[in-house]
This record gives sequence, structure tokens and C-alpha cells, in this order.
Amino acid sequence: MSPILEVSGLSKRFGKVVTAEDLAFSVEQGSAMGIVGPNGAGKSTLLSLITGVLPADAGTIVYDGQDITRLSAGARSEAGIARTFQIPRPFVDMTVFENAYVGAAFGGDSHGQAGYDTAAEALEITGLLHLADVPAGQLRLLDRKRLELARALATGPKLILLDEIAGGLTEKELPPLIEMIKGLHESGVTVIWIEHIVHALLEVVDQLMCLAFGKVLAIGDPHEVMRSPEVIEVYLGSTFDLGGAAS
Amino acid sequence: MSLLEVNGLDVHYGDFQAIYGLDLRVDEGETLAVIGANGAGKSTLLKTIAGLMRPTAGDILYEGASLTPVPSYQRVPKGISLTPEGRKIFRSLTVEENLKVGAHIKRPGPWNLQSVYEAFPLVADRRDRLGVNLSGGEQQAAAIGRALMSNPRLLLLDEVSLGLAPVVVEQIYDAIPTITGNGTTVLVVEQDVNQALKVADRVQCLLEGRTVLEGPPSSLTRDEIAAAYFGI
Amino acid sequence: MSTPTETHAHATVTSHAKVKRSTRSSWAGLGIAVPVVLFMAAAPYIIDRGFQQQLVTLFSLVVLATMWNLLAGYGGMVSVGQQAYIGIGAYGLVYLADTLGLDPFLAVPLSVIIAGLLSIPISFLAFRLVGGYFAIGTWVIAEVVKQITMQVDALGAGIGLSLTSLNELSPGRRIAYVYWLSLAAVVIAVAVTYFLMRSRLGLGFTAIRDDQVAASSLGVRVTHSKRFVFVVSAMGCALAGGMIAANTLRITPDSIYSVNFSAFMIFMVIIGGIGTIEGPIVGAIVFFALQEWLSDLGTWYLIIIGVLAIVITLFLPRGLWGLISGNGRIRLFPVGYRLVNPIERFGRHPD
Amino acid sequence: MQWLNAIIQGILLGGLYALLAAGLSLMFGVMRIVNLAHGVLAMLAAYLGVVFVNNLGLPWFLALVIVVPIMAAVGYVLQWGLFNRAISKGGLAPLLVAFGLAVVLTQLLQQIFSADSRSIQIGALGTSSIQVSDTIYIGWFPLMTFVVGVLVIAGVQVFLNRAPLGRAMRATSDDPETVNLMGINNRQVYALATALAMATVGLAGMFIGTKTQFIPTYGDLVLIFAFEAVIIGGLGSLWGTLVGGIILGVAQTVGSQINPSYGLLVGNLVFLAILAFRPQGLLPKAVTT
Amino acid sequence: GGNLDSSESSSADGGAASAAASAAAGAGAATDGTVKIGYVAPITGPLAAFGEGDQYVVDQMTSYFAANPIQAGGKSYGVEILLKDSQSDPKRAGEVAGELINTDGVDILMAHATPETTVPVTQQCEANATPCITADTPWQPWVVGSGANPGDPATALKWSYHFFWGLEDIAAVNMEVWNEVDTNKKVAALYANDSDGQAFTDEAMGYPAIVGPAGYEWNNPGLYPLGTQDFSAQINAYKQNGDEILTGIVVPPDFATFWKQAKQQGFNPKIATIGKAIEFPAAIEGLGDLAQNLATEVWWAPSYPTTSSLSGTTSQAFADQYTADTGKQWNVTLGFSESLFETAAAAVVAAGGTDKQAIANAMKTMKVDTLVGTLDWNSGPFPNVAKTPLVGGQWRATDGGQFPYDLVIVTNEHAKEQGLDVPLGGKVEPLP
Ligand SMILES: Nc1ncnc2c1ncn2[C@@H]1O[C@H](COP(=O)(O)OP(=O)(O)OP(=O)(O)O)[C@@H](O)[C@H]1O
Ligand SMILES: Nc1ncnc2c1ncn2[C@@H]1O[C@H](COP(=O)(O)OP(=O)(O)OP(=O)(O)O)[C@@H](O)[C@H]1O
Ligand SMILES: [Mg+2]
Ligand SMILES: [Mg+2]
Repeated sequence: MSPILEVSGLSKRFGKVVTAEDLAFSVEQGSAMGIVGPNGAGKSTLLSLITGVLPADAGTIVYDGQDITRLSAGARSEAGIARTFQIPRPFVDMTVFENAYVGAAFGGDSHGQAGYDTAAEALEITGLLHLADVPAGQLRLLDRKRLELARALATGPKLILLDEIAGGLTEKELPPLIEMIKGLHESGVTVIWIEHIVHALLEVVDQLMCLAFGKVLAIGDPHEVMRSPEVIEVYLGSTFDLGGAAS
Repeated sequence: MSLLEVNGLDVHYGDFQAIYGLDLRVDEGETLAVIGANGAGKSTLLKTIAGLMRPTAGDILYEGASLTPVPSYQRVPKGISLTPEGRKIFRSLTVEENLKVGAHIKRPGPWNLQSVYEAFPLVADRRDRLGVNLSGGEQQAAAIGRALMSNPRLLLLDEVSLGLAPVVVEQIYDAIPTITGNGTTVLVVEQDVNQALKVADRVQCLLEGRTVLEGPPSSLTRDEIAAAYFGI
Repeated sequence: MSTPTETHAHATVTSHAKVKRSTRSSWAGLGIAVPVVLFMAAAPYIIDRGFQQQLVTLFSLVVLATMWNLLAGYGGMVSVGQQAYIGIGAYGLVYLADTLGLDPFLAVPLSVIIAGLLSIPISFLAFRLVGGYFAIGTWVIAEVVKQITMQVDALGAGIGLSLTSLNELSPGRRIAYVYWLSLAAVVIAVAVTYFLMRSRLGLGFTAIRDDQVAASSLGVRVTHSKRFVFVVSAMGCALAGGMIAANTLRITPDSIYSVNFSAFMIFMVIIGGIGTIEGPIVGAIVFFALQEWLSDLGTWYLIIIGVLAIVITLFLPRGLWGLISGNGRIRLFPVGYRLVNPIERFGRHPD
Repeated sequence: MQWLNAIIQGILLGGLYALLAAGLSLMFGVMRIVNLAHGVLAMLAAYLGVVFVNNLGLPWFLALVIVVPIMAAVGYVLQWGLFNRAISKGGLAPLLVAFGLAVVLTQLLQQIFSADSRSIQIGALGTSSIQVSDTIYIGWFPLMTFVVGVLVIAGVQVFLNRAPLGRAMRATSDDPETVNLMGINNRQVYALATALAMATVGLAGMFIGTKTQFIPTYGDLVLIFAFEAVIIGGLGSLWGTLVGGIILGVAQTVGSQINPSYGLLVGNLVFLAILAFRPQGLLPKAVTT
Repeated sequence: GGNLDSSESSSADGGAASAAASAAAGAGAATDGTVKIGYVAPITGPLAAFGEGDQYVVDQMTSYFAANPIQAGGKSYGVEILLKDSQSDPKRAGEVAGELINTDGVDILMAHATPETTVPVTQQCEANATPCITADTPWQPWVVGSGANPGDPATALKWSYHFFWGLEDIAAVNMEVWNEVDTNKKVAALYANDSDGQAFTDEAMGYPAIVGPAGYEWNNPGLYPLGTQDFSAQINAYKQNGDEILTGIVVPPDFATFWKQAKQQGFNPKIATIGKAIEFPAAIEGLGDLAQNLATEVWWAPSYPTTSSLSGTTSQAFADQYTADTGKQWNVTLGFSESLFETAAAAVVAAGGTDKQAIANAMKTMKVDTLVGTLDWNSGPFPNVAKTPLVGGQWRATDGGQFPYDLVIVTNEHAKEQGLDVPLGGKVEPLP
């Protein structure tokens, strides 16, 4: 397998605040990578750099064999990179179906009948089909998160970036979400997922990266990373109990 | 006498009813955790107590007096302070200015800039940064600090640990006994049941706007809670 | 003209999403609109000239309101400077027809194209500003266009120009021709808006209006789309400018570049209902009627219209069309997408 | 020397523009209201000045002391009666209400005072000056206007940055619902902010109404100049507004010096150039806070 | 009827309706028909000062005609007057003119006050084949604005007739004023970039061509845009050139800004003749002490030795009545508003009825004595223009009169040449 995403020397600073410093990692095609790290480590910033919302100060991002460092956000989206927002941002005055269709028609560049099909399929996968004609503004949190995913999915992404999509869900609501992401992953889409609810993350990802102060603190096998003392110190805290939360 | 007493509360969003005849009571110095699935009405409850929403029926008594005629901004001088869902940090103010605005109503008490910084190093390190530039977790921490600055008598925390790194969650839950130790009553909404059970004196579980389970953590089993959560 | 319905029902039901884009009221709307337009086209043979001239004024208002709504209601760009294009359209017509001797009815589309071309570089300046400041920025740009016009002797500098080339026609013909031109302009403006909004572009706009960041992250080319609509709206306003010049026969910089046009556009769209195709039409009709009834009241006329606009903004945010249509339940010009029987199609109710 | 004089007169004029723009900048900064009625409200203040000075015979400075609080009260009432409602509707409502107000107020002023040109009398102070050289004269009144403009800008800026109420205004501007949770009545804060803005408009109206003759529609011009000053200077920064006013003033006087017919045009072109090359303005907010 | 090629616009319906209206209005006198007169004037907006007296004059005329129908062609005609507000906007002026012609079916359209009103109304009349009478716009801007060429009588308009003075008259009157003061004959020119400014500063037709040969040096630094806030460039240019005379056509706000700044900057001309800005009493009050001895051209004044061809009232009586009825000081447009009606009535009489073509034909050679002087379209400088006499005046403090300043006639030679002997109220005095 070849890497779908290769990041090297990536740096970004805001004045004195360094949010990415010489980051380097790669993500295999079809794999799922988790990102954890203390608050303010630069995780969301990294997603913005990959999607092109923020320009990088230095470094290169190679996606699918192509250097996309200078491409606009729109062009990257068209190339198959999709993201969800930490706080869901539905198009509140449009129906759920229309929301998904925006993803298909623009990001996926498939309109007309093909686009309708893609959108409907995305809704089916995320379990929103029965709400297709409901204005998105009326959705509750879980469904909003589903919609974030459905929209991203409708763009027909090769790489999907998820930012704290499980935040605010109760334990009982997590399994369906996890199943959804697993399904997505299994369908061949590469997933990068930022999450503080670590046990949810661990059920899906096959690689875990821990960021701190804009640098890679640890990367590799998820459980090994979680056991690394630095990660425990800066991120998990001494009393963190993986087993309990996951039960 | 309870510090806060909610009697037969109904709350609507337009035609949609979010809370049905809810009763709730918090005693002075107590920590009550409100749990429940998404959309159970937890945030709505807190917003109504803080005065951001008006109930359609029922009453809220605070220190024995009805809050109904009191606009939200006049509830702060009475000692009610809410950390709202979604942080709501003031974007164009620095972290320190956010905290100072939190202290706009100067109630006497242990919390001031210095003590907040001591309790939350994450916040202290970012005191000069603008709210708009904070990461999700940083905002959450600053919002909690801001709520404390008014030295509340009743602190309402909505989804405290949302978006926080485990190590920070730990810090915050470690701080709660200190907060209650200072005489503050805490009403916390939490999606992480384990955390809630750890700090709370009492737990109240909501389902679709109604109370389905209530009691001290020790008297409740995990299965009971799970059942109450989803009304199975 | 294609029909407003695209119902896709081919292949098997289970593999194809069935999407419906028309409503019963939209068929009714079409059923009303076509005869009305045909009847209107025959008007010069039926109604007197004064009425035709009044209708031209009304039509220019409809075009202006429709264009302002396209810009603000759909594109989210509140411009207070569309008079720049009204002026360009008007000056273009008079200059091309009177000075260069072109056929006036050829001069109109030409000046519309000129306005469209000029609006492209202007958009690069205006798009530096957002929200309320975009509004004033466009106003200042319109002022600059006016001041530049006033420096050009060939355009009559500060004096303005009179349109005389139409005087060769008999009054009856002249008025009828201008009337038909204006009627065509209305149909074009409304149709362009409608088909734009039904197209992918329109979908993107609705998304941008709700959340620009999310839209761009889904691949909607925000700036491109906005620029496109900005240019279309400029061309529409130039068309209206040509109509105004052809109707009033005299243009001066202070008048044709007057910010009052923006005032009127805003009032019409607000009164009628922003963000719909029907609203601006309703608003233009109401505004026109008010102007006719109240203009003899002197200053009080604008006081009444201003108060009305404030009241509607505060208490009827969807405008009169919102009231008529039961808050959007009736749509003569539907632009949405309805998934037909989604549950039936996939045969199960998720979770 | 002529050029030097043009620049000096431009700077003095800039003080007036800054004074005109301060209230606009403040209302946008705090309430995100682009107050299209700003200009005509300045005219309202100017007409009040005419009533007090010309009709009732009060001394100019006494009239100033009366007009400013009246305008503040007008602002307070406008905010409670109109703008607060509009803000709660969201979207375009405030812009549109302000626009409606501008039209209504202009016509009302015309109804009351007719379209005759008026001017506030200030006597000899209006025409006296300091002679610096053959070509350079500094008028006392323009100088006074400039000083007041600078003081107003500085005062408001310091108030916003340092005073608790100023901070509350900025917080309310960010999130008007959440400030209620800090014990701040957002509507009250808005009303006070508009009162403050209108107090500066009161000053501006007195000064412009004394400098020139005006009719109700003169407010349009005032509004445009104020906007240009705000944008040249950078959104949300009052110091920027001062700088913007001065640049606009100098551009106009220097433009006139090149050719009288270029004055306003050059001012506008400078504005467009700023827009093209430095859209955030010269002193955008982030630099000053 | 909507027949495309019919030359009449609306059919008999308009006539029937107005007959009813005038029957109601014309209390005593029974009439055989009605003359519908449309009247467009700036009642609101920035030009409203010009239209201040119009409603008054219309009311006066309505009651006059009710009692005294027009006798023409052996029939008697009631008069219905439709006053429409241009809102000071040329576009609106054009719109209401079109409506008056095509919807209301007026027989004659009238307009006054600045090219912003008169030119669009003229345009509509020409395009819609309706007789038109206008005033209160110097004749050159009116002719040019209406698309004709002042130097070429062949470009004459078919339907529109105008009466006012021209650039040559204002230049002559201003020079009369200047001549009375001892100066170096250097003239500072202050003009805005508008219709008037363009016309008056035109090298071939305007001031430069007129005052130059008379020995005056013309110093025009350039036309300024309306709303200019700083005139230091102009003031400097005037000072450097040592100009002792100031002249210009300026709107009130700009003049006030200029005049105060001129004082600040030490530009003190010996005499100033200003058009537009100081035409109206209110603007003068706004200038306060700075108004003393400012000179302006006077189009009409109560002291004009004229009487109305309709009612026979003198100018003085007419002005006094206005002040008595409205409490306002007289102004120069009043006589013109009244004279428009005199002209319209005369045209109907000359045409022997309300036929539009007949009225237009009659106007071509008409001569009528009005409050503003004798209007004669046979001897005008352009086929559609009749000139009115012009005198020079200066504003003087009244020292406790009903109004603080009075416009005193100080020169009358030019008017005498034009055939009207207007008594002087004082002598030209230099600026203080
Ligand atoms: N424009 C900016 N100016 C200054 N600092 C900024 C800016 N944007 C972000 N930062 C800082 O950069 C850091 C990284 O932010 P980022 O949002 O990437 O964190 P994160 O890892 O996603 O944290 P969290 O887990 O809390 O969401 C934060 O400390 C934030 O305060
Ligand atoms: N602004 C709103 N308009 C309409 N309905 C709303 C609104 N906010 C909440 N609701 C509805 O009210 C119900 C209760 O919502 P509330 O936010 O109080 O739930 P919650 O228990 O806090 O859930 P969560 O865990 O998602 O925060 C939900 O069904 C929700 O959809
Ligand atoms: Mg983050
Ligand atoms: Mg909640």
C-alpha cells in the first residue's frame, strides 16, 4: 500500500505561538489514523493546514502523489479531501437532503441524478434518510454530527478528516457513531480522526499520533502510544483509566 | 431550605416542549449532577435557571424567592453563574479581559484573577491571547474560569469536560471539591457518567424532559442508570 | 423554456433517488405567469400611453428589486451602490444611441454588457469588504463612478445628457417600444434569477448564505460564485438604467447615480420579502402603488414609506410575500430539492 | 508653501472627519450596526444648534453643552425603541431599520425646518485665524475642531480599552446573549453605547453645522466622508479612524490643489487604493489592542 | 385608446373628468371647457427652496381662474392645475411629466427652477408632443440640456418655450456692480461642476468670452465638485493672483464653507457677486454678518414696475400679499411662478383653444406683459426663448425690520436697456 498523505517539514505559527513545527508523518491509503494531544496542541490547526483553510508557513503536503501545498481549499476538496467541523455547521435553512447534495454537487462534482444518488446514499449510511426533507436547523446534536459526516461523505472523499465528532455524545450514543466511522473506513476511505474520547478512537484507528506544542510527541501503534510515559504525562494524566470508560 | 427549587417546570421552544413538569432541588453546598442522553433537556434546564429562557409553566425558587420575574442579568448579583454549552468566549477580548468581564458583578469571595490562574494553568499561560484564537479546549477552560470570577453561590456547569484533554478534565474535577469547599453549590451537566458519579453528591437523570432517576451515586447501579438513560 | 420539473424515475426504484423540484403551486404559478406575460405584451394595443409609461416605471422597479434580491437575498451581499450600474446602463444607452448613432435597441444590450465587464474589476475592490462595510464600499464606488462620469465632457460632464434619438419615433411607437423592451427586461431578470437559483450555482448560494466556511470546505467556490452573481446583478441594474433613460429621456449624474435607487431597491425587497423570487415583485408593485398614491403628500410620502419599511423589517421579516404565501408554503418559483418517499425507496427506517 | 498649506488644511479637515466618523465607528464596533442614519442624525444635532444659537440666542458653547446630552438621550431612546428590536431580528434588520430611519428623519427635518440652508452662528470665531506666513493661515475654528476630534477619539478609545463599561461594551459586541450571564444587561449596554456615539455625533453636528450651511439631505455627504475615514483607518480601531480622517482630508485638499475638480475624487481614489492594497485599513484592530 | 400611431394620447375620458372637476371648482362661472395645466416644481428635496412659494401661487391661481375663466376662441375655459413634486430629482421630474402628459392628459405642461427640473420636463414635452413653458433656468443651459444648439436656430425645439435671462445678462449685471467699486479688475471665479458651472465658464459662450473684452481678468482655477469641504486651493490661487472681485454660482453649503474659509485665510475681495447661494433669505440669515453687501443678480423684485396681465396686481402688492399670507419674506422665484400662469393663459387665448399644436404655434410669436417683464418670443436669442430683465442687488441688514436682511436693488442699467426701468433702492457698496 502507498501513502495517501505525506506531510513533511510542516510549520505554522501565529506570532509567538507555534502550532506546528516541522511536522512529518504519513498516512497509508485506506488506513485510519487517530490524533490526540493536549488542548492547544495544534490538532485542529493541522486539519486546517491539510484542508487548505490556513496556509502553511513552511513544509509540504503531498496527497495522492500530488503536492497540494499551494492548492486552494476548494481544489483540495475537489481532489477528495473532506472535513467535518468540531462544532457542527449545518446549512440550517436547507433540508438534510439538500445539505448532502451540496457535498455531492460541489465537492463530489456529481450533479443531477448521479448527485442525487450519492447524496441519498450518504444519508443512508449515516442513518439520516428518514429526515431527508427536514430543515437541518431542526436537527439535534447527534443528527447534526451525522449530517456533518453525511455531507463530507457525499463529496466522495478519499480522505476524510474528523474533528472531535464524538464530543458531547453520551456513552450510549457513541457505539452507533463508532460503527458509522468503521463502516466508512471499511468502504475504503482513509480517515484521520481527532478525538479526546480516547476509547472511542481506539476502536477504530490503526495508527495514533499524539501532538503536543505543535510537535509529534509519539506516533505508531495506538496502544503503544497510549502507554508512552510522555503521552501519559502531558495528555492522559496519571489517573486516566482506559478500561473503565470503554466498558 | 434548599438553595434552588424547581417546581413543575415546563419549557418550550416555540411549539416544541423540551421540559415537562420537572421538579429539582439543590441544597446549599451540594453538588448535583444532571445526566441524560442528547436532547434530554439538560441545557434547557440550565438556561432556564440562568434566565436565558422563560418557562411556560412552573416556578424556580432561589433562596426561597421566585426567579420568574428576575431577568438573567439580575440573577448574577444573586449569585447564579452559568458556563454555557459551547463556551461562548468573547472572541475579541483577551483571556484576561474575558475573566474581568466575568467579574463585572463583584461579589465577594475567593475567586479573582490570581486564584483562577492558579487553579487553571492552561488559562494562565494564555492570558494575553484573544478569545477567537483559542483552541476548543482552551475556550472551555477559560469559560469555567470566567464563571467562577463572579464568586457564584450557585455554579451551573454545562458539559464541563467537553473537548478537554483527559489531563485537564482531571484538573477540573479535582477543582470541584475546592469550589464546593468554598461554599459554592454546583449543578453540573455531564455526558461522562463516570466523572459525574465521582464528584456528585446526588445524580438526577433526565429523559425527554422528565426525571427518570434520582439519588446519591452510591444508591444507584450502573444498570439502573443505563436503563434510565434510554428509558428501556 | 424547460419545464420547472425534473422528476427522475428511470431504472429501478431502489437504486435511484427520486427527486422532485416542482410543487403544485409552481404549476399554478406557471399557469398564471404565461397568460399574464402574453396579455402584458399586448398592452400597447389596449391601454393608453400614460399607463404604459407608468408600467415601464414599475417594470424598472421590478428589475431593480429582483437584482438587488439576487445580490442580497441569495448572494448575501448588501449593496448600496447598484446605482453605479444603473448609471452606466443609462449613460451607455444615451451615449451609444445619441452620440455614436447606434440603434437604441441595440445600444441597450451593449451597455448592459459594458456594465457587466466594468463590474468585474469593481468586484475585486468591493469584495475586500464584508457586511455593512461592503454596503458602504459599494456606495463609495458608485460615487467614484459618478465623479469620473462628471469628468468626461463627452458624457456631458456635470450637466448630463438627453436622449433625443427616440424622438424620431412617434410618441405612440416610442412608448410602446420602450414598454416592450421593459417587459422583456422583467421576464429576463426574473427568469435569469430563477434558473440561476435552480442551478448548481443557486444551491451553492443557499449554502453560502447559511454558512460560508462550511460551504467552501465542501468545495463551493465562494468568491467565484459571488462574483458571478455580482456581475449578473450589475448587468440587470444596467438594463434597468437603460429602461429609465428611455422612459425619462434625461439623465444627470446626480440623479442617475443617486443613492435613492438603493433606498428604493432595499425598501421594495424588504416590503415584498427577501430571499424569494416572488417577494421583490410584490414589493415593487406595492412600492410603486404607494409612490403613486402618496407622492402628492410631499415630504410625508417618504416618511410613510420609511416608517412602513421599518415596521415591516421589525414585525414581518418575511415581508408581504411571506404573509401571502403562509411563510413560504406556496412557492411559485421552487428552487429546492425534495426526496420522494425516501423510506419506501430504501425500504427501512434507520435505527 | 501652497502645498504645505494644503496639507495643513487637510489635516485640520481630517480632524472634522474623524469627529464625524467616531460615532459611526463606535456603533459598528459595539453593535455591528452600520448606522446609515448617522449623517442625518448629525444634521439633527446641527438643527438643534440652529435652534439654540440662532433662534434662542444662546452662546455657541452653551448650546454645545446642551446639544450633546440631548443627542445622547436621542441615542439612548433610539437604541431602546428601534435598534434593540432590530438587532434581535438579526440579519439585515439593523441595516434596513437604520436606512429607514435615515429617510424618515431627513424628511421630518425638512418638514420642520424646510429645505432652506441654515448655519449655526459663532460670530468672529468662525472667521478668525492665526497667520503663520503669507500663504499659511490656521483658522481658529478648524483648529478647535481638530483638537476636539482628537480628544473625542482618544477619550472613546481609552474608555473602551480601560473602563469596565467599555470592556462590557466590547464583550456585548462579541456575544450579546452571553454577557447577560456576567450580570450585564446587553440592551442597557447597547443603549449606553449608542448614547455615547450620539454624543459624539452631537459634537460633530455642531461643528459641521457651524463650518458650513446645511440642508437636511446634507447628511448623505457626512455619512460618506465618515465611512471613508473609518475604512481607510481600519475597522474597529478608533485611532485608525483618526488616521483615516486625516488621510482623507489631506487627499482632498492636495487633490484640489492639483485641480479643484479633483478634490473629492482624489479622496475617493485614495480610499479605493487602500481597499485594493490594504483592505484591512491602515490601523486595523489587531494592531491596536 | 392605445393606438400606437395616434397623435393624441388619452381619449375623451381625461376631458370629461376634468370638466367635472372644474365645474366643481368654478363656482360662479359656467365654462365651455377646461384647460389642464400640469406644473412640475421641486417641492421637496435639496432644491425645495425654489419651490417654496409654488403651492401658494397655485392656490392663488386656482381661485383666480375659478372666478375668471379664460376666454379663448369665443369659448370660456375653466382651469385645472395639477402641481407635481419633482422631489428635486431630474428622473422624478421626467416621470411625473410623462404621467401628467400621458395619464392626466394635460394641455400645457409648465416647470421652473434649475435645469434639474426644467430640462427633463422639456424632454418629455418634446417626446410626447405637448406644449411646454419653463422658467428659472438661464436660457443657455436650458437650450443645451434640451439637446438643441444655441448657435443654430435650425435646432429649435418644437413644443417648448422658455423665459429667463442668459449668461450675457448676468455677466452684464455683475459687471455693472463691479464697475461701481474701485478694483484692479481681477475676477476670482468660483463654480461647481454642474450644469451652471459648465455653461458659465465655457470659454466660447460663458463669462470668459464676455468679461475679457470688457477689461476684466478672469481667474478660474477649475470647477469644484459639489460638497467640497476645503477651498484652500482656490483661495490660494485667488490670493496669489491678487483678485479683488469674486463671482460664482454656488450652492449654499459650498458657499458658506468657502466664504468662512476665505475670511480665515485672508482672502478679502472688495466686491462679490454670487448666484444661487444667496438667492434666498434663509441662506443669508445662515451667513449672519458675513452676508452684508454680498451682491447677487435679481430676477424679479417687488419693486419691479410691472403688473400681472391676469389679475392686474402690481409686483409690490403680490409680494406683500405673499408675506401677509405666509409670513415669509419674498423671494426671486415668486414672480416667475406667477408669470408662468400668465403665459399659459395668454397662449390659450392666442391659440383660441386647447389644441396642442395651436398652442405651440401661438407661443412661437407670442408677446405678453407679465410680473417679470415683457416676454417676447419673437425677439429672443433663440427661437424658443424670451428674455427677462435683470438687475443687480445687494443684501443689507435691515436694522430691526421684519426680516434681518433685505435685498436692495443697486444697479438697473442693464434692465433699462432691456426695456424695464426698475427703481434703485440704494447704491453699490464695497464689502465690509
Ligand atoms: N490566529 C491565532 N493566533 C494566535 N494563536 C492561535 C491562533 N490560532 C490558533 N492559535 C493557538 O494555536 C494553538 C493550537 O490551536 P488548535 O485549535 O490547533 O488546538 P487543538 O490541538 O485543536 O486543541 P483542542 O484540543 O483544545 O481543540 C492554540 O494554543 C491556539 O490558542
Ligand atoms: N434552539 C432550539 N430550538 C428548538 N429546539 C431546541 C433548541 N435547543 C434545543 N432544542 C430541543 O430541545 C430538546 C432539549 O435540548 P437540550 O439542549 O436541553 O438537551 P441536552 O440534554 O442539553 O442535550 P445535549 O446533550 O445534546 O446537550 C432537544 O430535543 C432539542 O432538540
Ligand atoms: Mg481542536
Ligand atoms: Mg446540552
